[in-house]
Formats: sequence, structure tokens, C-alpha cells
Amino acid sequence: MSALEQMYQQVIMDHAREAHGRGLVDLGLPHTGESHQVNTTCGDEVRLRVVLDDDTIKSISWEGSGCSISQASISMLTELIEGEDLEMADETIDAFKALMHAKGQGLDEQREDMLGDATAFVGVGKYPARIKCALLGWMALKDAIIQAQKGAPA
Amino acid sequence: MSALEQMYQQVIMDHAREAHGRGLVDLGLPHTGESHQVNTTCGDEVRLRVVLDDDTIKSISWEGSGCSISQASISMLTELIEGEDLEMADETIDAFKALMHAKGQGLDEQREDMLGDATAFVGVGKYPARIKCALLGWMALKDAIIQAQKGAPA
Amino acid sequence: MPLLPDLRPDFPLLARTVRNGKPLVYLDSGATAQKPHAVLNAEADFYQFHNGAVQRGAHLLAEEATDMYESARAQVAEFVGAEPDEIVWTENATHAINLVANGMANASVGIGGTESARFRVGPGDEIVVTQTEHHANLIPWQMLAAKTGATLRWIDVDDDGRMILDNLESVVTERCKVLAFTHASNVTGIVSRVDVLVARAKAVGALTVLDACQSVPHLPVDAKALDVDFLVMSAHKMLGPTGIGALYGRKELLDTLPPSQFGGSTVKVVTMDTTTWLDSPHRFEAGTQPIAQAIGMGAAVKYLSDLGMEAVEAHEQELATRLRQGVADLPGVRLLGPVTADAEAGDMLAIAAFVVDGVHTHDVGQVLDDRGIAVRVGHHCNQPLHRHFGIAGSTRASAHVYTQPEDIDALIAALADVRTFFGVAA
Amino acid sequence: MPLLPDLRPDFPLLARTVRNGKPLVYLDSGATAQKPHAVLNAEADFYQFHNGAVQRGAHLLAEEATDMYESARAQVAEFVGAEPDEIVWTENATHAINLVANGMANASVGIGGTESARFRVGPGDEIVVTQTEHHANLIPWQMLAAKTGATLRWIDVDDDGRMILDNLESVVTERCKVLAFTHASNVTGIVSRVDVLVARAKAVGALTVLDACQSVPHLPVDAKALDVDFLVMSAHKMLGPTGIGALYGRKELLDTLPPSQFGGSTVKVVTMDTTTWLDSPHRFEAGTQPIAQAIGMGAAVKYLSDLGMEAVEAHEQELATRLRQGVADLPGVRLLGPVTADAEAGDMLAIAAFVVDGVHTHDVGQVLDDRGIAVRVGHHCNQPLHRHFGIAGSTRASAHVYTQPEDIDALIAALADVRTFFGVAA
Ligand SMILES: Cc1ncc(COP(=O)(O)O)c(C=O)c1O
Ligand SMILES: Cc1ncc(COP(=O)(O)O)c(C=O)c1O
Repeated sequence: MSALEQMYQQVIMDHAREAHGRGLVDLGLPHTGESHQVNTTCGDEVRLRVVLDDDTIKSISWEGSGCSISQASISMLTELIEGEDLEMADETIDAFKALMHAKGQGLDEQREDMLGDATAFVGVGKYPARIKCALLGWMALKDAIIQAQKGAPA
Repeated sequence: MSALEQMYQQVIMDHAREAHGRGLVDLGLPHTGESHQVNTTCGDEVRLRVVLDDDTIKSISWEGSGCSISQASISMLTELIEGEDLEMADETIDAFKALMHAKGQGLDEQREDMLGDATAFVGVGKYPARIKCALLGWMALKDAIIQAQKGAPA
Repeated sequence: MPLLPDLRPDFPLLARTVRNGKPLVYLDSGATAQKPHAVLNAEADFYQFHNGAVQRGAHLLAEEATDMYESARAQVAEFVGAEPDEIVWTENATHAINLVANGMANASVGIGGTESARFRVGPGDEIVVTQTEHHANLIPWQMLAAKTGATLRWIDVDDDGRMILDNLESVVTERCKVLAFTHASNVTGIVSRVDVLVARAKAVGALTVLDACQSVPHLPVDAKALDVDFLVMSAHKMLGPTGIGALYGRKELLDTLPPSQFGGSTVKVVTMDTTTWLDSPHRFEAGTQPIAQAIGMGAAVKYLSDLGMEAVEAHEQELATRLRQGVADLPGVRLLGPVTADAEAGDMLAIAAFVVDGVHTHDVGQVLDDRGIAVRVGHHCNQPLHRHFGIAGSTRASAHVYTQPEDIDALIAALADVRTFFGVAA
Repeated sequence: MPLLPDLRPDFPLLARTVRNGKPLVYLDSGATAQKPHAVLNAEADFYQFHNGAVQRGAHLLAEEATDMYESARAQVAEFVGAEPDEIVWTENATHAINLVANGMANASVGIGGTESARFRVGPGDEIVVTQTEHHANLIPWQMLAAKTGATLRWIDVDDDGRMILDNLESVVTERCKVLAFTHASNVTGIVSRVDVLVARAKAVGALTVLDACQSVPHLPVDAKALDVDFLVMSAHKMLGPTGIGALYGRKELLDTLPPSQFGGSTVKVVTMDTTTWLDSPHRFEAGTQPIAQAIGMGAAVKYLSDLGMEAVEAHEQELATRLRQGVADLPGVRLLGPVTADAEAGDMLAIAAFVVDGVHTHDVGQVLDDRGIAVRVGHHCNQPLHRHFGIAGSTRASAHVYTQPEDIDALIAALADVRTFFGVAA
């Protein structure tokens, strides 16, 4: 597998084509948080919304456009994190960041398990300029959770 | 003669020690012009005053302080130009400038004759940073003549 | 039109390989150019034999450094048809534009006194730019407007990115104090109708500021012939070093524009609470100057002059057509701007910004990079124009004197495969 | 105190001869330092193998260039005890000070909104400097006062050039919004009582700006330990290239100070009439950055760190005493400032500015130059202090890591002959 193929693995291409969670959902609940992130290199944007129910991430939805890496990454995080609790979300975010900074090497088994399909992004770590793409949604997620915790009413 | 000795010839040292024309003279006449010049490298200043009587430079006087090159140069120009007519003054100013940019080479005989003792500054032309020193008074002279011609009453 | 000889041996970087030993196809010169040995040697020679502070001190090194620094200024001046004291060194072209805009802002609050009055702007005055400006020639003017209460207006562009000049008289009016526009677009490669714009500015008494970043490296440019008031350029796009650019300004303007960077080497007399300025260009060069970089820029314009700017222009035109036509002919690829120039507009740059249907610009760039082809992706510091085209970004290929036709052919071949790779080919 | 080993072989320029084959005695490092091979090689390596635009594009060169550029930032940050995103690259130290002063001027007219309110100054507010400042740390504050209507005040110095701190409370009052002062004087070599000044500024809630141009190259400096808000330095005095300096600022301040140079690479979203900024440090780095120079500055601080700043300081102290005592002991020569430091003030720099009775500074410099000794003559961009000393200029010798005791001995020997040459010796 060439470095390019390693970057654009099939599962990534699939998520890029059919992204999960696209389209902002308004549940009309308190503890809804939103974050808008821009990748300043290319102008790609994402607006991501999180709804908390106690410690649980009840809903993730988003809108935006971007490259296959950013879109697939947001799609996968939606799948991975929706329905999970905050602690697990935090750990997963950290694991994904670690994967991005692993320069194309994998992580330990435990964290790879936690990331599931998202380990497919391992190849991105070899391309520093693309790490921002892969992290875009995750930064939005982290920020939206903080906003939601502030209890901003929907 | 070393380059340094060529620069600081005896006649220059003598003028530097006993400068002509120092002390501003107020003749109370119209067609008096004054110029203030600063050598921005070292902060040296000269204020030079010219009084015209028709086409004749009736009086040159100045005050200021500076290095031996600048002081000797002002002193010599006072001796050379005072009492001369404007055309001769212009030509001498041009000849002195030419000497400064001759990189330590002399000028043709005619212009050297015109400069008299001031040809002793030939050595300064080898030191670009010092040309400003030697020219300081001459710039002031040129400017003061223009001011005087404007007929600014004394 | 004849191409230049193959100059790649003069450019050490072009000999390197990338991504597992692939030869480098460098098509990102619009962002920054590679440097010939002559430029690197000029800087090294300065540091190794002549390094000293300029315009200060009386020792030999200081003299030599000053002489080299001022000679470089004279070289750059000659290159754009100006006098040496009409050239101010700046960190880059962006800073050169800011020097003018910030100087005008300072004049507007009274700095420089009545001598600087002609640079004042305020409520009721207008500042005009265009919709095809690089951020560097847009934001400084936005901020000048914000600081002074003047109004920012702009010349729109058409679907091809050409400035719309029919209604120029209604956009550039008597209220216009300054008209800032690009000489050549860093996205579409269109060369502007400087003649038309300058004529209108003159008719209403507005100052003109020409962003010549993309033109000066590729076409003969003569500031006096163009009759602009200010013109900016960046060395790093002209085969020169990073860290240096230059502002051309008409002497009488530079002598009265107030500085906006204050410090040593710019002053005559300083007391604890007052300062008087030197004449231009030194009044603008605050602090220790980018000396080695100025000398490097001098060497760069010498290299270009030795090639001959007419020859450089011919080379650029030849590549422009091959590149833009090649991209436009690809199925599923949208070229931004016209394929070739309009008759009266003259040249186009050898730049092609494009969008591949169904593939994001970052993904396009990635596939090209994997093949050793370096292009730029994103908005190229020109968000408003991309928004006008209805897109967030594009992929841009751009050439320089060392670019050869086979570089362009390599790009076209790789692009043909991009859609297949992402499974969007017909 | 131990001297450093003889480092001259690391500095190619020091091998050259001057004025008819005389060996060079370079004592003008206070103006600009010579560069070691390590710095020249770092720049050459960048241009030859990695040159590309940073923070843009996705190709290999762009990635490598960005990585080298940001690594250099981290090196400089570590060198002064800061975080990488607390370091902003500037053209030189002068521009770094202007960045703060002009940013405050912009905040004062509303740029940056309420987020930037803490930087606003206006009538009734005071800006305080000292009488021993380099023009770079004086004029920007004069101009901030002129633009905003704030009042400029200053801390006087005594006959030796020491800041008078007894009455500090009456000079730095509750009205003071910013206190800008030098870490070490480029004329007297006195190191300032940063602790006392910072304590007073904090007591009245004023921002502090430390001009560390002369300290950072010679002493260990830790911005956090000094507890200043901003600190500036210039690479060319630190064995680094020309064309680059750096501003340290506390992150929370840098994130809210409005920029004053506008253009590409500083922005998030740009429309034709609005712009939002990136966070620091990028919001301040408008246009194509001085990339090679940043990398060169990184190599320079690595060279200094490898020597060890404690060792550098010890070397400097040893030379300071030899130089200042040597000059002070010469008959008919007046040393500016005290011979050695006061106990509580700590270090002095190995700088000696002096006046030879009856001989103008330019003439002194000329004789020294003729012997191959490079010193600086004039006011050293510090007119107010010279005026305070009752003189227009002085001759200044200054050392660096490559200076050896015999360089200083050569100066002292030559100085002894200067008065004889001009016939003013007793
Ligand atoms: C104390 C001091 N501050 C500021 C500066 C200005 O540094 P630069 O000229 O590199 O901007 C200098 C050097 O000239 C200096 O010695
Ligand atoms: C048209 C145009 N203007 C201005 C600039 C800014 O030049 P610099 O980044 O060197 O300041 C650029 C290059 O990025 C450009 O292409």
C-alpha cells in the first residue's frame, strides 16, 4: 500500500461519500452547544452541534464542506461518539489527536480499539498539512461539548 | 604617505584647529540666507550664513561642531568662497563634490586649481563614510545661497 | 514564442527528489519562487566578507556593507524604471502596502503636519480596491477605512474574474482618495488594464497603488511608464530571498508620507519628546535593515535582467497558453478565468487555478504531491474572489523562468488521473 | 571568571583582513554581530533543499518549510523561557516594539473591539520610558502619545547614566498604562533593575515592554522569570541573520492586541469589507514570512545554547571589566557610565562608549579603522542620552562571544596613540 493509498483507505472514501450526521438537528433541548471551526489553509468550515443529556452525548449533527479527510473524519466521529458518555468522548478525542501526531505509526491496542474505524486515519499523520483537516471536526466537537456544558439553552 | 596621513594632511589639521569664519555674523542686510545641516551619522551640526551683495558673496559665517574633516572643510570653503561671485561659487561646489566622489584620485588641473588648498581633501574620497563630513559645510553653503537669493530680509 | 533555455541547473533545489525519490515538479512559484545560486552566493558573500551595520560607523565593513546595500537599491530601482531614492526596503510586499496605508492613517490624525495633508482621508472620502485583490491589497485598505471613517468601495469582477470597467466612473469618483489594485491576479493570471485605471484615478486626483507582486517577476515593468504613484513587489517571488520586499513611490510622495514604523536610522534630531525625520527612503527603514536580503534581492533582479525581461515574458506567455489550455481541456475540470487573454489586455500569467468536479482541492493537491508535483491548494489569500466564483478554494499551478513544458505536461497527465483515483470519473 | 574557548574559527568573516592586510579586530558587535557557519549553513540548507511557502499548500516542500519555521519559533521561545505561540517573528526588534505601540494605537481607535480595550490609551493616560532608551524604544512611544493624546513621561538618569529610581512612584503613577524600558543600555552597558521597574508597573497596572536587544545575546534571559508582558530582540545581534527579530508577549495579551500590519496568513474569514483574525502569533505575521531568516535565528540560539548562556555571561563579564577598566584608565579619555556595576545591579555588558578629549569621535574611529579595529562612532541611535552627557556622540567598542582579550588590548593600545596622532596629547 503506497502512502497515498494508506491515507485514502476505502473506509475513509466511503465515509466521505456518505457522511453520517450531516444536517443540523434541533432538538429544542437545553445543554445544546455549537462550534464553528475554519481550516484557514483552505477555507473549509464546519458547524457542529452537540446535545447533552446529563453525561451522555445525546446527539451530534453538523453542516459544512471540506476535503474527503475532513468529511470522513467528522462522519466517523459522529458514529463513534454519539450516545457515549463524556468521559469516553474525552478519551476518544485524545486518542485521535495522538494518532494524528504519531507520524503514520499506530497507537497501542487499547486506544486503537477505542478509535475503531477511525484508526484508518493513521496515514494522515505522515502529512502535517492534512492533520488540520482530520482534526477539524474533533476540535469542533471538543468546543461544542464545552458550550453545551455551559448549559446554553437551545 | 599612508591613506590615513593622506586624509589628515597638515593643512587640514591646521584648519581644523584654527577655523575661519566661525561665529555667526549679522550684517543686518537683506539677501542674507542661512542653512542648518546635520550629519545624521554622528549628530554633527552646522549653521551657516551667507550674505549676498548682488552677485557677490559678501560674507560667510557659521557655527557648529564636528570632526576635523568637517571643520576644516567649512573653514576652507569660507576662505575660498567669501568675496567670490555666484558662478565661481557654484563651480567650486561642483568641483569639491567631484573630488569627493573621485575615490581618492585627483581631478583635472583646472578644477584642482579652483579648489586650491581644498584639494587636500582628496584622501577623504577613499572613505565613503567620511564624505558626508567633508560635504556638510558645502551642502549648507549651497542651501544658504538659495535662501539668500530668495531675498529673505536679514 | 521562444522558451528560455533550461535554467534548472542554476537552481539547486530543483535537483532534489521528493516522496520516495520522485523528481520534483515545482509548480508553486506563484506562492514563492526557487532561488538561483547567484542569489544564495550573494547573501553568503555578504555574511562571510562584508557583514556590518549600514549607514552607521566609519569602519571598512560598515562602508562596504552600506555600499552593497545601496547598490542593491539602485539595481532594484533600475529594474522597475525608478530612481534609487524612490525604493524603500520592506519585509515583504504586504508590509509595503501597509506602509502606504498606515502612513495615510497617520497623516489623517495629523502626523507629518500640513506637509502630509494630501495623504489625509476621513468621512466622506472613498478608498477603492477591486474584487480580485490578494488579502494583502484589501485588508490594509479595510483598516484604513475603519480607522479614519472613510468608505471602502470596490470594482467588481465578471464571471471570468475580469474587472468590470464600464462603470468605472461611478465607482471611482471625485471622492476617491486612493485606488489600489493588482497588476496581475494571483488566481486568474489576468493582467489588469493599468492604463484605464490610472487614467481614471488621475482624472479624479486619487493616488494609485499598484500591487505588482505577480507581474514584476514575469513581465517587464516600468513604474514611470505605468505612471502609478506607488508600486509594491516581493523578492521571494522574484527568485530572491525571503524577508524582503520593496516599495516604489514617487519621490515627492515618499518625502511627505509619514512613516509608520519608528526607530533608529530614520531620524535627524531626537529629543525626549520630539523627532524629525530623514528624507525618503531612509525615513521608512526603521531599525537594522534586512541588509543581506536587500543584497540578495539585488542579485535576483540582476539574474532576471541578464535573462532579459522580454525573454522572460515570452517564456511566460508560452507556458501560460500550454498550462491554461491544457487544464481547460481536461474533462470535469473548471479553469478559473479565461483561457487566453483578451486582445487589448495583453499578457496572461502562467498561472492556472482550477476546480476538479467532485474532488476537493486538498485531495487534488495530495494526489499531485504524491507524484512529486507541488501546487498550491486553498484560497491563495484571495477569499472574496473565490466566494465570487462560488467556491471555497481551488488548486493552483504556477510557473517561473525555470519551468519547462514537460513540467506542465506532467501536471496535465496527473490531473487526468485524479478523478479516477477518487472514483468520480465519468 | 573563565573565558570561552577561542571561537573565531566558527566565524568566517573574522578571518578576513582589512586596510592593507591588517587582521580584523571586530569590536562593533553591539551594532551587529558576526555569524557562525552554523547559521549560514542553516539558511543555505533551507534554500537549497526545503524552500517553500509556509502554512499554505499541501506539498512536501511546504510541509518541510512549515516544520522548520515553527521549530525555529520553538527554539527561540525556549531560549527566552516562553511558549512557542508567545513568539512573533518581526523584521527586527524595532518593528517588534512598533507592533506593540501601533497595536495599542489601533486599539485606541476601536480596532479589536472590547476584546482589545485594555490596550487603549488616550488623554490623561501616561506612557513612561527612560532617558537611556535607544531610539527604537522611544520614538514609537512618542508617536503613540502623539496619536492618542496620551502623555509621554520618562525616568531620568544620573550623571553615570543610571536610571534614577528613588522617585519612581512619582513618575510611574496610576495613570501609567505602559512602561517601556531597556534591559541593558547600548551606550553605558548598564543592566537595568528590571525587578524594581516591573514591581512598580504591576502595582499601578501598567503593561511592561522590555527592550532586550542588548541583553539576550549576552546574558541568560527568561521572560517569565522577569515577569514582563512583552520583550523584544533582534537576531542580527544574537549571531543570527539580518531581517529578523522577535517579540515575546504573554499569550493572553497577544491574543487580544490588534495587529497593525494586515494581509495574508493573518486571517480567518475575509469578505470585501470585514476580516476576522487568527490567534497569535499568526495574526501578526502578515504576508510571506521571513522564513529562511527565522530558521537562521533558530540556528543562532542553538549555537548560543550549546555554548551555554552562563558561560557566555561569564565571558562577557570578564571582557566587560577588561574593556571598561582599560578605557577608563587611559589619560584624556572619558568613559560614559560607571566602570563596573553596582553590587545590586549585577552584570554590565562588555560595551564601552567613550570620548577622547580634543578629538572628535569620527576622527577616533578613523584612526582605529586604519589599524583594523572596527568600532562604532556617533550617537548609537541614542541622542537623548548623549545630550544628557553633554556631547553629540561617542566612540563605542563592544564585544561578543568570539571576542578575545587581545582584541581589547589592541583597542587600548591604539587609543593611547590617538591623541598623539591628533597632536592633543599632554
Ligand atoms: C538597546 C537597543 N534597542 C533596540 C535596538 C534596535 O534593534 P534593531 O535595529 O535590530 O531593530 C538596538 C540596536 O540597534 C539596541 O541596541
Ligand atoms: C497578488 C499578490 N499580492 C500580494 C502578495 C503578498 O506578497 P507577500 O506575501 O510577499 O507580502 C502576493 C503573494 O502572496 C500576491 O500574489
